[in-house]
Amino acid sequence: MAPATQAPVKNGEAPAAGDERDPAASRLHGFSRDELHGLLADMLLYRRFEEKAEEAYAIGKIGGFCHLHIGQEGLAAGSIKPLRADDLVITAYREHTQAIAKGIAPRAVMAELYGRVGGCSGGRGGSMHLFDTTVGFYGGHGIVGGQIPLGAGLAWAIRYRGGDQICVCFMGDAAVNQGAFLESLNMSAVWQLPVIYVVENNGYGMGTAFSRVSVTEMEARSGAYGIPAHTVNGQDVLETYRFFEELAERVRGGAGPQFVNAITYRFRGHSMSDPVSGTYRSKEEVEAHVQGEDPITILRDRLMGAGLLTQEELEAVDAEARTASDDAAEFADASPLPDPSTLYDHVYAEINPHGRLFLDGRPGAPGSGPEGGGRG
Amino acid sequence: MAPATQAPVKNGEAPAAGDERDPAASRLHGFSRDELHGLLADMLLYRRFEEKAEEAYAIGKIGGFCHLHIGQEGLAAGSIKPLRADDLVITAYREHTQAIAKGIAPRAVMAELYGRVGGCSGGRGGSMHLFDTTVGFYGGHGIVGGQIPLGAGLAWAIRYRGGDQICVCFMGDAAVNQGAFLESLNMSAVWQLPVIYVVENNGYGMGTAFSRVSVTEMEARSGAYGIPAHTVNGQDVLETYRFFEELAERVRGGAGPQFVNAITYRFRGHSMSDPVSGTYRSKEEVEAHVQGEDPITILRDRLMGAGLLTQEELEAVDAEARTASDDAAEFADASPLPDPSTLYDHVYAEINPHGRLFLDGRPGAPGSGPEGGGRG
Amino acid sequence: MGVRGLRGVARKAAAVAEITYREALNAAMCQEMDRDDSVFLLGEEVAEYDGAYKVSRGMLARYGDRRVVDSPISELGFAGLCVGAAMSGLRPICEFMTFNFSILALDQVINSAAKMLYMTNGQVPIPMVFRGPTGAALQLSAQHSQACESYYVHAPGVKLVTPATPADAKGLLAAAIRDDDPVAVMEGELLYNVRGEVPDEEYVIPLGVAEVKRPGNDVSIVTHGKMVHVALQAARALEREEIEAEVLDLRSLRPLDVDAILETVAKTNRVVYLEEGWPFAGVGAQIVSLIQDEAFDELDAPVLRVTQADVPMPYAKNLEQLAKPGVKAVVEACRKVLYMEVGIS
Amino acid sequence: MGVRGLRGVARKAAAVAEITYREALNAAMCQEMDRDDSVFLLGEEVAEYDGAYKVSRGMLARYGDRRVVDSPISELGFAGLCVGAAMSGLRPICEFMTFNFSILALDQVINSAAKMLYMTNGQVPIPMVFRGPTGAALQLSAQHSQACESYYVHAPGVKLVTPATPADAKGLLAAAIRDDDPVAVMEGELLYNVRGEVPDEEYVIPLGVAEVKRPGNDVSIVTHGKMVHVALQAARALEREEIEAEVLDLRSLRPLDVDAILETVAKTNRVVYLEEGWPFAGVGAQIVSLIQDEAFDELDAPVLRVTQADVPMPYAKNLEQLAKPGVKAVVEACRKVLYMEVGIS
Ligand SMILES: Cc1ncc(C[n+]2csc(CCOP(=O)(O)OP(=O)(O)O)c2C)c(N)n1
Ligand SMILES: Cc1ncc(C[n+]2csc(CCOP(=O)(O)OP(=O)(O)O)c2C)c(N)n1
Ligand SMILES: [Mg+2]
Ligand SMILES: [Mg+2]
Repeated sequence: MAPATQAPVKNGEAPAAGDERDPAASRLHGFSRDELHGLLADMLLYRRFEEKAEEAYAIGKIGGFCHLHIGQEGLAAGSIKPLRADDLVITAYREHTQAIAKGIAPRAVMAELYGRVGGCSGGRGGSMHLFDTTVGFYGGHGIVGGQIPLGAGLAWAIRYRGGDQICVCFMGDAAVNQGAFLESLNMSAVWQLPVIYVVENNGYGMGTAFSRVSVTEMEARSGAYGIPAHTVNGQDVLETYRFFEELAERVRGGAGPQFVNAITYRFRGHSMSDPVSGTYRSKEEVEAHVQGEDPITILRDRLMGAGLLTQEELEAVDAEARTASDDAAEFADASPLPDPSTLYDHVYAEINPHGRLFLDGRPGAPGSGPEGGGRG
Repeated sequence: MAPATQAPVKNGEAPAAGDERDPAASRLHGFSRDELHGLLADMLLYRRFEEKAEEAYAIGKIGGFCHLHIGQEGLAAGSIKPLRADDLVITAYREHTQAIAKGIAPRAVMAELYGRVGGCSGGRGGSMHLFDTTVGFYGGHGIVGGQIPLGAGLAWAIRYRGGDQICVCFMGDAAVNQGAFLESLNMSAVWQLPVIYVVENNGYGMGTAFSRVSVTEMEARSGAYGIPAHTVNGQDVLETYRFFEELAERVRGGAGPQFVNAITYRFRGHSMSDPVSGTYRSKEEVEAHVQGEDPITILRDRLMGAGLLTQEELEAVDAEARTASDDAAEFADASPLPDPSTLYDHVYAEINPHGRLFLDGRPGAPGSGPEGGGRG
Repeated sequence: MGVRGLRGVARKAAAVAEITYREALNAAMCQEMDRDDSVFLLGEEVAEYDGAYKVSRGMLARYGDRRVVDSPISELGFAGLCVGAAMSGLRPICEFMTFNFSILALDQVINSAAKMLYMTNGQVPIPMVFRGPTGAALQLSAQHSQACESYYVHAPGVKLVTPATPADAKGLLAAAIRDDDPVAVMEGELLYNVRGEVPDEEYVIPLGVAEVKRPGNDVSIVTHGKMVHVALQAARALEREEIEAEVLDLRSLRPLDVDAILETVAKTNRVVYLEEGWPFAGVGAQIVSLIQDEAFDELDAPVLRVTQADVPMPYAKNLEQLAKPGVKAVVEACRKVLYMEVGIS
Repeated sequence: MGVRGLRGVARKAAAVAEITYREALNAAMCQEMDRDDSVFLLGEEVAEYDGAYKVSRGMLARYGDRRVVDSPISELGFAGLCVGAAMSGLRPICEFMTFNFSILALDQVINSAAKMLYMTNGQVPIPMVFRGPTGAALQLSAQHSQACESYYVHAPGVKLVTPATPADAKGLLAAAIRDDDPVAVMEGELLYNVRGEVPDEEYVIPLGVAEVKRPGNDVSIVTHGKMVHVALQAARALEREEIEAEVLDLRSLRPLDVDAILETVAKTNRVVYLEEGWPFAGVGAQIVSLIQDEAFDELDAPVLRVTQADVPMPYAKNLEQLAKPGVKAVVEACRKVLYMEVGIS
């Protein structure tokens, strides 16, 4: 059985409020009230942002595949927020909130979903290929497992240059069945690369429960290469944050590659065309998770229980998240489509002065794009 | 350190003759005198056969890559001889002796090395691609790791048909770093296929010690998929035989996929163009193994020590092996080169009556082969 | 459509029904699984989920999980497993969710499936099918929008068919399953909902037989797969200018119906090759090479090619439209080989 | 050789030495590693073993194991790791022991390296090299004898060069390392021992500049890589019949020196394309397509192609020789485009 299905929260059960509240009141788990409100605001932003994207998709403003992270926001905030600005993140195609967490403006993410020039990939990448290297976000990759060797390579480059950054490489639970996983983890171990591989274990690869494609638990998958495995409850943003904070520093200090099984759950369908429940998981299962495992609700309740959040404050934070999401959508809508004359831009970095790079009868100079297809 | 380098014999140290001799004299480890002589004859045949191939290569009768198994014969005999005739074997490119062990005539193997029609692959496969499906030998594959999914597929077919055969899939120690290893072992575990994956752990992939490309021991590699790992001393043919005999029956009985780390050592260079020792292993290391870990010497000494083999008998067995090898070489030499008119045969099983299958301006009918190359 | 016929080889079926391309593929698989227990379907999401694109709907229920099998996301591994099963005589249908992902599996396609029969001297045929959609759908961006024909057709040993209509989908997939060689069946996500008449009963179209999907005397649009529909649209547009374009659907790229190509060249003397993929060493390049080699004197103009723009597929709607080979480009190419002024209509 | 010159772009070097192709590759890597710390070499056996074909001899000692790195046998993984390192600005040289094995890595080549710059809107260039031998050596059989150009050149985003001589090996590999795009450098196992004059000092040949390796007026043999030597042999054989063949070595397939192709077509009006790979959708198909499109009226005969026979490479010596494109086939093709009787010499 996939961990997320049977027992979504494996460890890190929320301790009673009394245990976790600092002696110095108005702190929880060592987080200040501002920090706690910040994490709540982050997650609410991710949630509202994606709900907005969902709306935009429904009315055709966003096309293609669109994989929502809703339900998994605790992991995005908890694993990325503790990182340094110059640490690197690379991930798969369910990455809107991770991109925002690492520092890409919601406007630039939304505009990318809209396929507009204001998007962080200029409208050419779309939902699955968000990039902004200035904030250390290296995409956004669509081939399941394809980002794993790339993540090893980013970590390689850090080590090669003698830097003290780390690379966090996310993947879905289904990606561990790709050969790239073995090859990358093994090389990372042999070369002791500063990389944390994080499985966002939402229990399913599309419609397939992890337990149907693995006889072992996720934690068993990294030992073959001598890489330590950790499990964290991704629905508990505070636990997740502390966990990654500590692990990142250990890796920064030379602890070598790490493997994290982050338990989470996807509240929506695999992509916009997949129903939320049906063939592979029951309505009840989804409902139970939405009720009991919503990372936002969990944090909200704890804050309120600890007297660190009022209803008014919550509403204000939420209103801000909605405003930012609306603003992102407005920005995206107003951003123009890419200039057709740029069709041939950025295929190559160097437009070589010799020979022809493009073999469709066009010399490849910007502005020479065809009207509907090339010519061999 | 690679197991084979540091401690070539991990377990199964030969017990004193007294321990292993059956109460009913003239038996050892439960093997009858005839069986023991048979195993000795098998290994000597493999050895003399490959020495003959070495000679033939030196004088240009054999071309291309030629990877000798010399030093690893204990494993070939010990793992394949206990199998049933209808069990399936698939392996990599260092497979001459495995092919003979499974039942391909030395003549047909040698003729294949010579590239002659009498070869088991009609001269088209060569050293790396020996095949004879009538004896259950499914090759002979040149892409490191390429045979692992194929082996899973053979086992799949057995299960699909409800048969009680098993498939033994061999690979080198370096092959476990290929993604195909993960994918195949995982699928085998999920579908409980009747397959034994055997690593011929000779400590090196070409010039690279296993310890330089893995931080874990070989035994650690299969647990990720819930597949039991076993270690066997491949230089001890009797131990190896008994081990595989038992394991094969367990798998036949439904025990599911197994992983065997068979410790062995290659006495020759990686291929004919690689010196026996030099950059990656010292002369002393090789010498120590040749002296102390030769599977043939080990069996000979035990038999002699147990009074089950005389010098004359040994010489007779060896003479037979040499005769068979000479005979194989003579057969190969006398076998004609493939008919040039067959160049286009066997690219497709069905020569479709419609359209053109071959795009070099030749309709693909046998006999229409070009003189040096095709035409687009 | 169907004007040129099947050279009398296909079984003529009486009853037809209008079904979708998706249903036709399903029907072909069921037809073959009913008659041969050695046929099974394996791939990601093919069983419990009914296929990512619902092509295998109902098949798990009908055939059980022995024959309709969900695999892990392990393209190299499960493609290789299918090749291995085929080595021992089974007839796997290996579904790639899309052929984009099959690039991960290409080593098993080329080094195992394509070369096996040859290097075993005929001992080990690989009677299997690789199938799934190829090429672009709508705004799926660079990594999910690749036409993969070139990768599958370059190496001898694999056959490749590209059904464009529901009838062809049923007939060609059935033939591919029966074929003793590895056959890639490249479908189209955008074709799955296309409806058309398909024979109800057993239906098999031999591989290697092209079909004139529309006759014409003035110019030949030769194409394959999804682009057949673009070609037909272009032909209708040209009709308004009184240009009669012939649309030849190759249907099978290996084997290739060279006679049909030469026939249409001889008829119109002017050819446009239309394909979804990139130009460099694309299928069209080979067709041009073939025509200039075997019908050099029949040509009144160079063969023009219409392809995807030689760029990775962009996400933005407008750029994607520009990058895809469209009706306008085909019409202009046709006008050009007719030495007419271009860019008016 | 070198008649056509480099259009004045390459740095003219004074001192030359006769060295092997292998040494020239080594010299190029050292030249670039000396000037740029971001360049490193990674692959199987490249360090302690000095390379499977000894191309990196001495480099571990010279640069240490930070920059000359032995990798596990994990083609997909280490190719991807190199792409990842390039994403962050390093300049990896990723050695494939041979390109045959790189089919396992093709997903990272195409879906990561080739498409990255485009889908990041120019943010993430991939300044790296994939290199190693391509094509057949001697009797290595089906899985070890494949010419891989088509797989690398089809997708836009990767460049591809195929040095045929030691000087080209040094100059083109150096240029490839300096280039900001992913460049595949396809060498030849049978070329490594070829000797030739190579400039001692810094030497870079710009990508996209073909070279006339032998001038001639009667017929053009256009080719690339190892086949340049077969073409030159054929030209010498033709000389005995008083036929002057021009041998144009493309050197770079992407970018492609179209001007040089059109020049030689205009000069001789008769072309044979010679390549080591298979015909279907091979490089030659594209060249034919290009010539017929852009020089339709210059041709006095169809462009003929000489390729590997359209079969997997057989092991047996005689079959292998038949399958490989050879001098005799080139000579016959040249005679044929000259409309001379074929099969006499
Ligand atoms: C190589 C490859 N195979 C198949 C797909 C199609 N596909 C996209 S996402 C997906 C499921 C992945 O599941 P998981 O890794 O668990 O991530 P999640 O979607 O749950 O975040 C599949 C099969 C793909 N994109 N790439
Ligand atoms: C995919 C692939 N990469 C590289 C090679 C070249 N190569 C052939 S054998 C070999 C070493 C394999 O070592 P191992 O698996 O330990 O087997 P052994 O040779 O020791 O029997 C290498 C690198 C290959 N054939 N295939
Ligand atoms: Mg998942
Ligand atoms: Mg080994």
